Amino acid sequence: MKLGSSDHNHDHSELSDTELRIRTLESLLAEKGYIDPAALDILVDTYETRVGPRNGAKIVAKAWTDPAFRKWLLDDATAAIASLGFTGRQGEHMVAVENTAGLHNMVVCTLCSCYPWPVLGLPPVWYKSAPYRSRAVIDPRGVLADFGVVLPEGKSIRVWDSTAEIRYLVIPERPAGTGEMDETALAELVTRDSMIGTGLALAPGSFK
Amino acid sequence: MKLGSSDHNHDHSELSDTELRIRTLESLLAEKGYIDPAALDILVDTYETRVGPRNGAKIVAKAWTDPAFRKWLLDDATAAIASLGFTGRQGEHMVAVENTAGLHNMVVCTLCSCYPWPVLGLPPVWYKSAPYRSRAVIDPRGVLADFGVVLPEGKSIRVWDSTAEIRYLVIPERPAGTGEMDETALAELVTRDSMIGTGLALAPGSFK
Amino acid sequence: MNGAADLGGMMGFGPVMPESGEPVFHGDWERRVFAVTLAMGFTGSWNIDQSRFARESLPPAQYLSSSYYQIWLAGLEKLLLERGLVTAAELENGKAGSASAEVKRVLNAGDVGAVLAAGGPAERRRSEPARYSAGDRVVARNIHPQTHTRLPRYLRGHAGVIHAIRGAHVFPDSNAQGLGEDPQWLYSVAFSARELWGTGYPDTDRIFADCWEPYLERA
Amino acid sequence: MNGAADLGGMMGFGPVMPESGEPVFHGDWERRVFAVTLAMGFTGSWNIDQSRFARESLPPAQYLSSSYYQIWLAGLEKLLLERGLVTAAELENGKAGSASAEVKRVLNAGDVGAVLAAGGPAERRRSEPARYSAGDRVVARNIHPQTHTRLPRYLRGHAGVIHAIRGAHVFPDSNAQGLGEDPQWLYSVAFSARELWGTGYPDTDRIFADCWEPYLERA
Repeated sequence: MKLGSSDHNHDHSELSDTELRIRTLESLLAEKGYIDPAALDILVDTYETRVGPRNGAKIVAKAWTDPAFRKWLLDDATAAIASLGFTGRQGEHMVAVENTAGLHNMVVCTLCSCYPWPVLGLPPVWYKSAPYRSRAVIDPRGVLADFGVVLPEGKSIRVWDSTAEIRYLVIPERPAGTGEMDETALAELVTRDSMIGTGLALAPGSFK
Repeated sequence: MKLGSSDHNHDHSELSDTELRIRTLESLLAEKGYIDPAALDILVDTYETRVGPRNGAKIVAKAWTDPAFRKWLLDDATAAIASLGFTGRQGEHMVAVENTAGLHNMVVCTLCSCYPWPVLGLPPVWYKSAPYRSRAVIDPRGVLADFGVVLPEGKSIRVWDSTAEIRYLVIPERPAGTGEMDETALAELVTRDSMIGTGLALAPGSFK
Repeated sequence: MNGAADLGGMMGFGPVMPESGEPVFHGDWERRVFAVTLAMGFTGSWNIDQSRFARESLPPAQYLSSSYYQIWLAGLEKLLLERGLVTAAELENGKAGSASAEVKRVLNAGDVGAVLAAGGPAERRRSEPARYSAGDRVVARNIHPQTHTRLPRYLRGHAGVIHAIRGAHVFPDSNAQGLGEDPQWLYSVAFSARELWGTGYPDTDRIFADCWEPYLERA
Repeated sequence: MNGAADLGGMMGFGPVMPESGEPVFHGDWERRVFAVTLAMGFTGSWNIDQSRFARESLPPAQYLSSSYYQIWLAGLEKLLLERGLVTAAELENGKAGSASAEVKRVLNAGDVGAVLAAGGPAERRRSEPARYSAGDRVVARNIHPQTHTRLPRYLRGHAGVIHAIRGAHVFPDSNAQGLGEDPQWLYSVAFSARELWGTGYPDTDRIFADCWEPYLERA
């Protein structure tokens, strides 16, 4: 998909050129001794299969059920998140922002694609695309409408533009009717989009 | 040439697509009775062979030699220019700006390609391109350097961004050593770029 | 709109490179795009501000990757479709497949000279007097309409001085939306380069822009 | 720089459209671009701010017409050439034709886990105290460097309020030029939507950005 469009189709001839270029480049860099091909496989596997938004969902579910953890998360997200084992690249400096009855938070990186990898994995295509990056700061309610989200009248929006190495995690509101649910069940309600702020946590029973 | 680049080469396959589209469109619009093909030929001929910067050069040469005309041109350029027979589309509201020992004027249209057709003809490709439109207002001296023009230390720049239907004509400084030359000879020194402000009038003897 | 066409102050496009020879048109297709655009403009199916908006609202990647007359052609096709003058199927196969729409005028060969000479003046009468005079300090408003405007982004929020009054002119922000000409006083406003871009510019360098009264407020 | 990557507030890109399925990578080439970029970053031949600048300084038409990992690949090729790690001829034919350059480190398979877990913290010590405190009113400076900056264009010239101090962090404007990390105090600054974009926004909507001290002046 072109960065500057909403269309997810790739131009085929450009794609084959790109495929050839990266194959050529990888073998060249390996031949020159700059990279270890085996390391590349581990990098890919890490972010394709091991790190993802289930990490963030655990954090949110814990914050919903453990008031001391919630306070720690809001005071020092980096340490609180590290206590659950999520640390490292693109999550070195974490800040958690909490949705409330009167406040909705949404995260963007207008300048590139900054995103909290250890807790959410790699960002989806739309997060990195021009439609989202351009509109999130000037028309956040319009962006939410693209995601089917309409905020109640009178709710304020806070948009967090990730201009530095601080990475943001939204703590969505805990859905009503979840008083009896435990952390594991609650984590299932926490969608990735709800932790970016382009969605809300699911109502119980609404997920498959 | 892509609007967003300095490169004058066209992608060949895109070009054939464009050629086909305009041929198809022209015959369709003629069939539907919206256009008269003979009128198109006259439009093309007018701007390809009849209207061009020699008109502007005559105006400038007259301003250099006729103080009353110069004053009229600076006070009411539309009327002064019309008195020489140059009127009409994209020149309905003319303003002349005069270079002096202390001041250099340069014209741009950052938003599209506004340009004084009756006195300069259609704009050159670079005038309509992103490199010129983006830099003329933020780095006019850098743009002048691209044209090989270096202004004397201490000279001020005035950039005119053609945001409305006012069209601007720069009156370049009359070169030294031209005291004996008549209007016709002087007009030969007036380049198109000198009337946009990306060039200076030629020194006598320097043109062919 | 804050579109790709609003280029003032953007970077990364490389040097200005005049081409050798500088033909007025590059191939016959450019001649035809130019002339068809002018002739269709004469039909009165849209105004100049609507044709500018049709071009500047092209997707930014397309706008910057197209040549000038490719942009004109894409803008023209968009207007023809929007106004119902042609259908998508007609555009595709080049044959009329439906009745023609009514147009106000058709440009005949015999009228071209007179039409070009007449042009399309934008000056209008306005009964209210101009609010500002030469020398007044003003600020360009910080507006971000989704619709057409001729107030470039690089001027918004910045202070300048009224240099001259240009008369009352058709207001593009209204005209482009089909909301009427709504003539407004037009001013030449001088902005210092330092005010717009920061330090590093001679104190006396100025950027002048023509700004309609609704773009301005008193400083 | 005022480049195509500085997208905040631009218009014309269409709606946000999540794709179905949302694969992490779309084809093996994306996997390889991602991993090669990370592995080459580890060699220490450039810093993160330099790699961001390599991408954002691509020609705007190319930036907007490319997909995300095509931009990464183009940025990587540019850095490799600029640093002399490969030659244009080598890039072309994929075979080493010259001696390898010295690199500081090579990422071995056995170290990947530890390296990712360690990350690359940007917080540093700074002896001078922070100039601003939470609640202070500030204005984002109107700067337009040709070089890398993380102060988006849409904030420049606008007033905000210090929300929090984030510590002293590597200053990208310096680091991207290879002029050292020059740590500066980093602040979370709250800007009201009305201040940035004009009327038509709820009074309480805010845009927060992380701004280094040199981006700010007291209001």
